[in-house]
Amino acid sequence: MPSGNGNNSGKTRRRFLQGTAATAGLAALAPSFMMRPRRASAATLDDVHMEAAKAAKELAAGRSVTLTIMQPSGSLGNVKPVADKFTEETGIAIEYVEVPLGEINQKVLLEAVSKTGSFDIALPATFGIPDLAESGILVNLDQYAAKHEPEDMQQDALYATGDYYKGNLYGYQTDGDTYVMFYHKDWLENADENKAFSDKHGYALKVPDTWEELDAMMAHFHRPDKGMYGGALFRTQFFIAWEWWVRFHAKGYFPLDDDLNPQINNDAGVKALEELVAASKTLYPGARTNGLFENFEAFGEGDKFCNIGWGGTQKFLNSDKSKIKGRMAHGPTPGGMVDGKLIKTPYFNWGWNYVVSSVSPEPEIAYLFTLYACSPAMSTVAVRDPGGYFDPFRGAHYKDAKITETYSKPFLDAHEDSMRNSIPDLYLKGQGEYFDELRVNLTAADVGEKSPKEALDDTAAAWTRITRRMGKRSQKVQWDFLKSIYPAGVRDILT
Amino acid sequence: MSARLELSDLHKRFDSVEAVSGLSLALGQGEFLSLLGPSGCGKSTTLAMIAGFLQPDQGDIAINGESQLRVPPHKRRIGLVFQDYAIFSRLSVRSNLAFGLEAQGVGRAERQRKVEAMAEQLRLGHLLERGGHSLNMSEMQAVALARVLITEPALLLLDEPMSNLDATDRADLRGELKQLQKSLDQSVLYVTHDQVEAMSMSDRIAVMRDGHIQQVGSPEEIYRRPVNRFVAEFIGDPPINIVPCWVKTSGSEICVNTACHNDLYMGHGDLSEGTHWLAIRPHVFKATHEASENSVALPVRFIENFGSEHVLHLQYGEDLVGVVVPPGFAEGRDLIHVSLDAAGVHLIDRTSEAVVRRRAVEVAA
Amino acid sequence: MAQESLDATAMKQAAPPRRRGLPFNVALVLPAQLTVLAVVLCPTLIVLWLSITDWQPTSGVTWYQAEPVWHWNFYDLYFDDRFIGALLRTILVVCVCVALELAIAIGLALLFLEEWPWRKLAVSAVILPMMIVPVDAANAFFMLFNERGPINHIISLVIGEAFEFSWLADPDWALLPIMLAEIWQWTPLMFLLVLTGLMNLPENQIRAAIVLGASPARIFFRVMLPLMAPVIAIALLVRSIETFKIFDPVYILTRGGPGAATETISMFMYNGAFVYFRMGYIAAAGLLVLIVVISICLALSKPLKRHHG
Amino acid sequence: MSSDKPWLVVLKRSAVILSMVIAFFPIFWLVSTSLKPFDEWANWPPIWITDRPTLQNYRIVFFPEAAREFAAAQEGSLDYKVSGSAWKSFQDSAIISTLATFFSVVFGTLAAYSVVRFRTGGENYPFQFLTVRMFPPIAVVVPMVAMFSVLKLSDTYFGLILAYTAFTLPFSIWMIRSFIEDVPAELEGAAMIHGMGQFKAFLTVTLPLIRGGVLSTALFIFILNWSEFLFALVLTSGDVVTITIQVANYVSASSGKLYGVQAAMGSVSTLPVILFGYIIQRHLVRGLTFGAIKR
Repeated sequence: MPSGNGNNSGKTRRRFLQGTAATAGLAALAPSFMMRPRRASAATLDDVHMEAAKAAKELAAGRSVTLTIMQPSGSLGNVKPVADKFTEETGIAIEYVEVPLGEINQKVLLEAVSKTGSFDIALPATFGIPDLAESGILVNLDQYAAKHEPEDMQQDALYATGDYYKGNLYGYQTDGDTYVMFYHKDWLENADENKAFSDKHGYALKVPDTWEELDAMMAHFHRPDKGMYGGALFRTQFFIAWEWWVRFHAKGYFPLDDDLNPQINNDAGVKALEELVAASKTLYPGARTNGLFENFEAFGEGDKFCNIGWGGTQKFLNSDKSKIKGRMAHGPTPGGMVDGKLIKTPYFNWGWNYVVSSVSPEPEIAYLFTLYACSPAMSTVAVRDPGGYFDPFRGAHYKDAKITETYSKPFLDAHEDSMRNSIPDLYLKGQGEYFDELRVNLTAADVGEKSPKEALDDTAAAWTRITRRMGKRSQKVQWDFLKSIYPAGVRDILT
Repeated sequence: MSARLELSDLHKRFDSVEAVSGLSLALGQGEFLSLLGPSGCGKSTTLAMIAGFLQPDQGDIAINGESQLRVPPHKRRIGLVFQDYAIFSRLSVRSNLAFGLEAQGVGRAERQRKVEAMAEQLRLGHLLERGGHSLNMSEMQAVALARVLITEPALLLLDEPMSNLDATDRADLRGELKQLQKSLDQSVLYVTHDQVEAMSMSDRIAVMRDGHIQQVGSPEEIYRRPVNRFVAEFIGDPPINIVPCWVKTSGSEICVNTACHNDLYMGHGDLSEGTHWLAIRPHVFKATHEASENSVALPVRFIENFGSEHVLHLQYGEDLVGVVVPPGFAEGRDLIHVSLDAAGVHLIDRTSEAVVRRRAVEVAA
Repeated sequence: MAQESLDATAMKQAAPPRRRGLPFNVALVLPAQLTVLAVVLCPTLIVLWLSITDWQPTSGVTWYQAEPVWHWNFYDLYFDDRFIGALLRTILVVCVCVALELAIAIGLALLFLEEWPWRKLAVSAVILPMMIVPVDAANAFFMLFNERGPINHIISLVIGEAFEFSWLADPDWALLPIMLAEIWQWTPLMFLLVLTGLMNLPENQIRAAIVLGASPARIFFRVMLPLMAPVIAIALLVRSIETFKIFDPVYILTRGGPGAATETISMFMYNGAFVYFRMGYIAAAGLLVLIVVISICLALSKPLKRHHG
Repeated sequence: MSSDKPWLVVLKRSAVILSMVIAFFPIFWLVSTSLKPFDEWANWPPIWITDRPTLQNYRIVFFPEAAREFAAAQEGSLDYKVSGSAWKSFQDSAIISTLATFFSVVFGTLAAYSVVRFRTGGENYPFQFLTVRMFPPIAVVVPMVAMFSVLKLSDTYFGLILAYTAFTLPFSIWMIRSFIEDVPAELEGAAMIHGMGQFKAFLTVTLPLIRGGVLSTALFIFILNWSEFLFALVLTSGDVVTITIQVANYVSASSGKLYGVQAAMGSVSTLPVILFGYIIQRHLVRGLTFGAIKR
């Protein structure tokens, strides 16, 4: 694949086909995926919402249909405006069930056991889709997509990697939750600082390209005695793995090899962890204990050089509550030099995804709603809600005036760039177990209970056990698939 | 070692009830004094004040002449046996006995020796290893007694110690207790409502009622010369007979008629004319089969058999009176002739209920 | 039938109850018995089955079709540090909480034993914590131990510099707020039990000890405490059982985190079953816990039996 | 017993006051937080008593419109966002708790009567019920989820009512048993001599005598049901929402919780429990020790 094509990551399916051709091991999987019926849909991206509403209205004709959406509490602002429009156009009523946002994946999975039919549509976090798909609670959307989805629906989405599992469509990404970096622009542009820094390191201050540069800059600015801190990166257990994930990928490795043996404890992994632990010394005092809210509030004080976060972080920092509003530079997460080439590995680590319950009596109508809600026109309405969770994930969103006002243009540029090239989370069955194991061990290394090598060896051993328990053959099918849909520029470099 | 106790003008009030009012009493060294009265008369309150659980509102408690009001209970050198014995139910008998010594800091060997000796003395040896909760009442009583005696108290307070025992145990214990007290020369304040216990063991008895001491005296005195109707009625078994009488006076000489006996001359005394009471012990009636000069024939209503003696209940005017006779005396008879010796009766003032003091006694003509 | 049951003891000794009467008394216990069977026995049987399978909803099969793995769940549990850790941690929490609850309760009860003005009202005030919905109580403690909460504020005021420690995020300290919440909420119960026991003590035994010259400490340890033994045994038993099940405060305060630093057995099983959805594995853990708890309880239930007998 | 030294009295009184302060403090904080405006929830230093008391948090709990207004006003604070009314959770909790209490007490009374007067099942039979309470609920929750999925009881009133009834039966049986034991069987005997059937004698003679006890048991069990969390957490998935679930729902993202709203919900939801708790204060000890310790 030619690199530099910004629209790559959207062309998931096409890329997968190419990947399939290249990977003999996938031959067994390929047919079911490739033999999908040709699209029958006449809808285009621009009118998909109208077509979806029309189709839903026809399906529900003469009946009183109600759809229930299970959503993380707090996302009503994103969902309701769209749902109201849907109801208006189709006469299909929509009801909501809210669950705490940390628990929605569990609740959806529990439905696979209890089959209460308490929802038709759910909004789980994307990384849980493999588990949900395997549990049988998700409807394989391929047949409906073939019928209703316009040709370029998924290509237009900047990140659709998480929508597929083992080559089948299970949901629509509706939230652009990629990691973005925040920098203190005044400090970056300060002439004295620039001089001092370049004298020492041989290059000027800038939005860093690599983690080495970022670590150097954080160390440079970290002067606690003067009330200046290098960074506000996360060090709580819940967040710590994400930063390491980026640092590790930036060193040029996949977390697993083709045989699903963990590579995380190789030299690069250990180095990445050592650097992460070293960087902990240049963070503000609350880093080890502060969660998201405290984190962006802390960065909002304006006395820290950099921060990491999502769209929500920017919404706060760009509000009047923040002292650093308008004084920020943004960039994707730093990358690394692999074989003399710069590799950037922005990371998509959360994000809400519309899925359809297999217990739903109206799976097709439910699907049509998700299609409707994720259409460019409607998703713009959803993302517009200033208090909501949904961050931009389609090109159209970045052109919307209201959205631009909320996030600011510089941020959106960095965000869009990141979205297009984001590496995925470990979308395997048991993702939670793999990641929790990683989190616990990284924290242990960060607080000095284990050496980085020990921590990663322990993680790798646990991963091997988890893989065995999950069924290695099944996991390999998905891993091969997942690797094939890594952003092309990244996939080619990683080993 | 044994002590004197003086109570002077003690008062204790609970809410609206004056439990003890103006109680004064002295207990000599080595004396066995019973505080006798019906339940609720204030004797337990008095005891609690002596022991130090209650602070009197007024008055003083002195042991060997020293006021105890500011002395905490355990420093008063008092031994106290509770009505329910208060055996430490979770401790063995041995530990119960040793408890006081332990608290006083007596050494282990000494403790051991004293416990064995005390157990020997009260014949408790076989109980020593038993748990406090496993004892029967008389065993508890003995252990409770041993438990206080072992600390050699200056004053022993016994609070109805026999009320939970059955009759034979009581009879046995009365003798033993008295003997023990004598041999130890122990000062004892014995609180009871049972006149038999008080009469049989005490050197002196203090009869108490409604917070007041009614009379203090030797058992003999209390029995022979009760000061008022209450004491007369409370002491004596079978109980004293109280019948109405009509008093005529000439000067200070008193002449009494009852429903059945007339012209009983009671000697000199202060009493108004009119209706008063006569208190007559059942022994004072003289019962005969034949009529005599000043006897009256009274119909027999029923007979109580006490084995060694019988009590005849005879119709006496509107009342029934009890008369003690030998067994078999009234066998098959409807009428018994009864005469009355005025010297043996007590004349009770109807208004004050006090026994009228008579200066000289003349036998009725 | 009727005549026989007039006197319970007579009834007990009565020769085989007449057939006609038997169904009636059995019918009376039937609704209760059936409910218990439905909600306890059936699940227990299911647990037996699940514990030998590796049922995971993520494998897409229903539970009765799950693949048996026989003893392997138990084998894995034996080597599962997290399970063993949770078990030991739970025992620690039970020991610490119950012991402290008892100690504080005894102290408080002694304070409240004497009569003083407003005593009854004060008792009512002190037992307020046990009246609170546990989830709400846990929430209150979450706020108290927040890094910006009043506990840190008080500490700041005492030490004279800003103290913003995140209790719940620190693996070494996160268990403390949980235990404090538990102790705060349930000491009142222990207090009521002990107070009831103390007030029902035979007063004369204490007076006897006083007159015999025993010091307050001696009276307490030699006389009162032994007398309180059955009450304390019951209190300890009841509280230990309840504390062993501790879930609400852990869930609200930390969810067992950070890592597994505050994972009690209930939290471990919740996480295993409803976060990782390792149902078979957790069923096996549940079975082990059931066996342990029931055998301990049967051994310890004697005091209850004695009191009722 | 003996008169204390003054300093000792002062010490004792201080200890009592301290214990009362500790008992009240978390509740004070809950109520105080529930009255704070948004920007004071996580203030540093924390605000002990707000100068600007507001009922906004309570409005957010009960009125979805207020919640949405609030969310809209807090631009940029995506984590502080709620919707939906807590009314439903009060309604659901009331229905479930009441019915479960009713069944538990009725079944418990019948069983207790049978156990006391007929010695049904022998000496050890009642202990069988007690073991139910010793079960860690979490150990039966997994199979219950499995069972409920087959019986279609997940996320229904009936499912929770069944679970609550079973798990409170030990309390109702043992408590009511201890109340019945306090009433001499001879009283029923007297009624039976007049030709009354035994069960009728129980209903007309004994039951009225232990009415207070049964009522206390009912309130006690209602409190347990109202406060229950684990079963509700696992056996519901959105259709049925109990108050404890609602409280836990006011949690947002990884960052934190909606302190003020949560405090408001907490204060309101715990009120009935406090009220009932004090009504049956006399019987709390008996209840929590399965009738073993009576007053």
